[in-house]
Amino acid sequence: MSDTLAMGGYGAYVWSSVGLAVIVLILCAVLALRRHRRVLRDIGMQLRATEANE
Amino acid sequence: MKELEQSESDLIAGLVAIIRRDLLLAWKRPGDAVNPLMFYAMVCTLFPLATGPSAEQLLQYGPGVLWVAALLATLLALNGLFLSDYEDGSLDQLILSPQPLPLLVLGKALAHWLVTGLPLVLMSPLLAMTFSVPSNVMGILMLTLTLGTLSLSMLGSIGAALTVGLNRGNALLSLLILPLAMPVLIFGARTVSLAVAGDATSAGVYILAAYCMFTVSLSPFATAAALKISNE
Amino acid sequence: MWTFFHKLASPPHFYRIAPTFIRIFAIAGVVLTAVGSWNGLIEAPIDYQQKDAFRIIYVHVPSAYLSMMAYMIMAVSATIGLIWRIKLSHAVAAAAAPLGAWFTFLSLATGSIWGRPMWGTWWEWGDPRLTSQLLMLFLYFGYMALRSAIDDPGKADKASAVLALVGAVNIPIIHYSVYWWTSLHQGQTVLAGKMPPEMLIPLLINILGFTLIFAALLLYRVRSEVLYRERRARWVRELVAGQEAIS
Amino acid sequence: MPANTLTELLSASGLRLFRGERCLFENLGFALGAGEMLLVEGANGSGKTSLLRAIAGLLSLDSGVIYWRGQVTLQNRQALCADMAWLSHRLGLKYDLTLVENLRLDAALRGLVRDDDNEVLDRLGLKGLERLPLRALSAGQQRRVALARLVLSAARLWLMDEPFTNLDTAGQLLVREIIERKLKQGGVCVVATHHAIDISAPTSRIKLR
Repeated sequence: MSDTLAMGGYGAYVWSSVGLAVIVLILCAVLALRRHRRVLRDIGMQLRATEANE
Repeated sequence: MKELEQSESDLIAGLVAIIRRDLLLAWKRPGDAVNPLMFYAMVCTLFPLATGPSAEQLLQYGPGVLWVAALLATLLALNGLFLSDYEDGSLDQLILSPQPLPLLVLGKALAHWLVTGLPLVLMSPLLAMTFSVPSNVMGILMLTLTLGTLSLSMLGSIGAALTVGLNRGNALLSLLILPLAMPVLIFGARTVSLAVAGDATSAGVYILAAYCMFTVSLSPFATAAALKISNE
Repeated sequence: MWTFFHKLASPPHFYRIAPTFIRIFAIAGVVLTAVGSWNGLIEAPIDYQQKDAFRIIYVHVPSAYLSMMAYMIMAVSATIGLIWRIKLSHAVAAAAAPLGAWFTFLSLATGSIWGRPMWGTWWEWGDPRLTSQLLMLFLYFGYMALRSAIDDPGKADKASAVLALVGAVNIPIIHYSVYWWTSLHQGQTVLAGKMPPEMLIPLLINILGFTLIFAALLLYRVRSEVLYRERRARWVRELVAGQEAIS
Repeated sequence: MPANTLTELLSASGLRLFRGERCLFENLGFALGAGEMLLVEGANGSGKTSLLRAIAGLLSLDSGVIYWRGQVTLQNRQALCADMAWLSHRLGLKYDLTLVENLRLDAALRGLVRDDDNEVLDRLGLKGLERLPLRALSAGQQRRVALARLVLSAARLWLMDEPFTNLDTAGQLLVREIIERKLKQGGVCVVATHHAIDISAPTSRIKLR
């Protein structure tokens, strides 16, 4: 098992690449989710403001 | 047939008129043309001061420095290409003129190159000399710079048109155009380096000439479209 | 045919049907990537030249491929938006840019990590793929900078569409010139020859998996983009009001 | 296409334009024949300029069609531009060039060869200023140069945005006179203004809020 992970000395490079890929993909997803939530929140606030002012 | 000839001569008259106008304007405001030239000279003189005066080293980096400086100077000069026309409303008149806008834009870019690009090309042997570039390379240097700065003027006019109404346009223009300008830089600087080393240069010159034709023929359409959008 | 496209491109319709696709793409993408990565990272045999370091390609190649793909999507949808004035396609272009930039960054970073054991340096100017990927990243930055610099959204859409189009025309030239430049340096190390199927198949699976994940992310971003652009429309107001009533 | 294309030169229907969040105009239409004028009225910021720019094709509308001589203007830009002259508060003149150089450029772009320049300059009170750079002229004189370009353009359709600003009473009278003359010659004028003007010609009005 540890041999597989070590990859003949290249383990650090390979696994850091894989880790980076996972991080970037998760980050993309998180950013997309956050943006969506922010858009929804902004529209909601705008909506309430116009309702309150009418 | 008669009609076609008529319209062709009209087109040429329009092109000549716009080039004439911009040359006249540059003549009345020489500072706009001189500033990029000074910038070019200064960047080229800064470099040896930063790296050290060894002639061998300077010859090795010289072509690259000349080209990078030319690229930056051209882009710097391009910022103002449409700015005054945009501010005083001339852009409206150009867009609404019966002449096709890509043609007028081509004329403006050509006039701009005549005012800023050509002097830069003419000055480059002087600066190249200080990098101890041998004199038999000057011809190739000027030829490639001519083709290169002309392509850059065309390419850069797209960026100038895209950023014309924006107050942060200055840095943006460079950011947009520099990656696109890479082929010119690569082929231009490499061809001059090859010439310095005494190798064959025709391939690089042909490619630069082809790229120049490519940008001259296509970029006015992109520039015209961008101008119409920016002027809305 | 046209009515189908127009119906698909109608924002409320798109907003309604997108989640189904997002879910399918995301799940299939994650599963495929897991399978491909397992096979590639653990099961596949060692490359006789590069030893285990070659396994980085299982993340590098898919992300490099998607960085190009994203620009293609951006340019094509920008063109469609420019010519046929379909609002949705501008939203697609706007959503594709940051994703493309992230995938370009990923391919750059993994390429650099791969280069470390291969060339002994983190950055090798002699490698044409790294260099042209870097330029690609700059192109994305330029696109996003232009878009954010223009206040009027309609103008931003159109201006950045022109830029995307100009970029798309120039990308092949940029790549070609970078390759020509590096061939004079002889620094190039290309992945050696043909791959045996037990290496290739996991790679293909990973490419497909990454693409599906990308598609899911893209659709999700387009969805929020559409929502924001249509914020004045009645359907959005009703939708937001309804969601707030629930929560 | 409108039914009576023979008499109508400039017509429009269903024009709609949003600027950001605000609707400037909606379902706007008009039809003008030879010798007719359209007066666009409204306060500053009401969309007068936008409407004019949209007619000229400088601004793209959200919806609506504009016809010039029975042809959709969007598809026949060249035909419209050849027949149209444009005057706005930004004059579109080069202040470093002389009066003659400015006028000559416009003539060259329009492919015109003219010899009655002097008569027009005389009428507009610009005689003797030909060799001066525009920078040296007063604001009113600069506006008159723009008017001279309009008169010399031989265009049938004039789009004028606030033609009365920066002019004294005599200048305003002059504008009125050249508009009336244009209309008598069978031209079409679209004028956006917040001034009250009385021009003796068939006039349609659009009020923007």
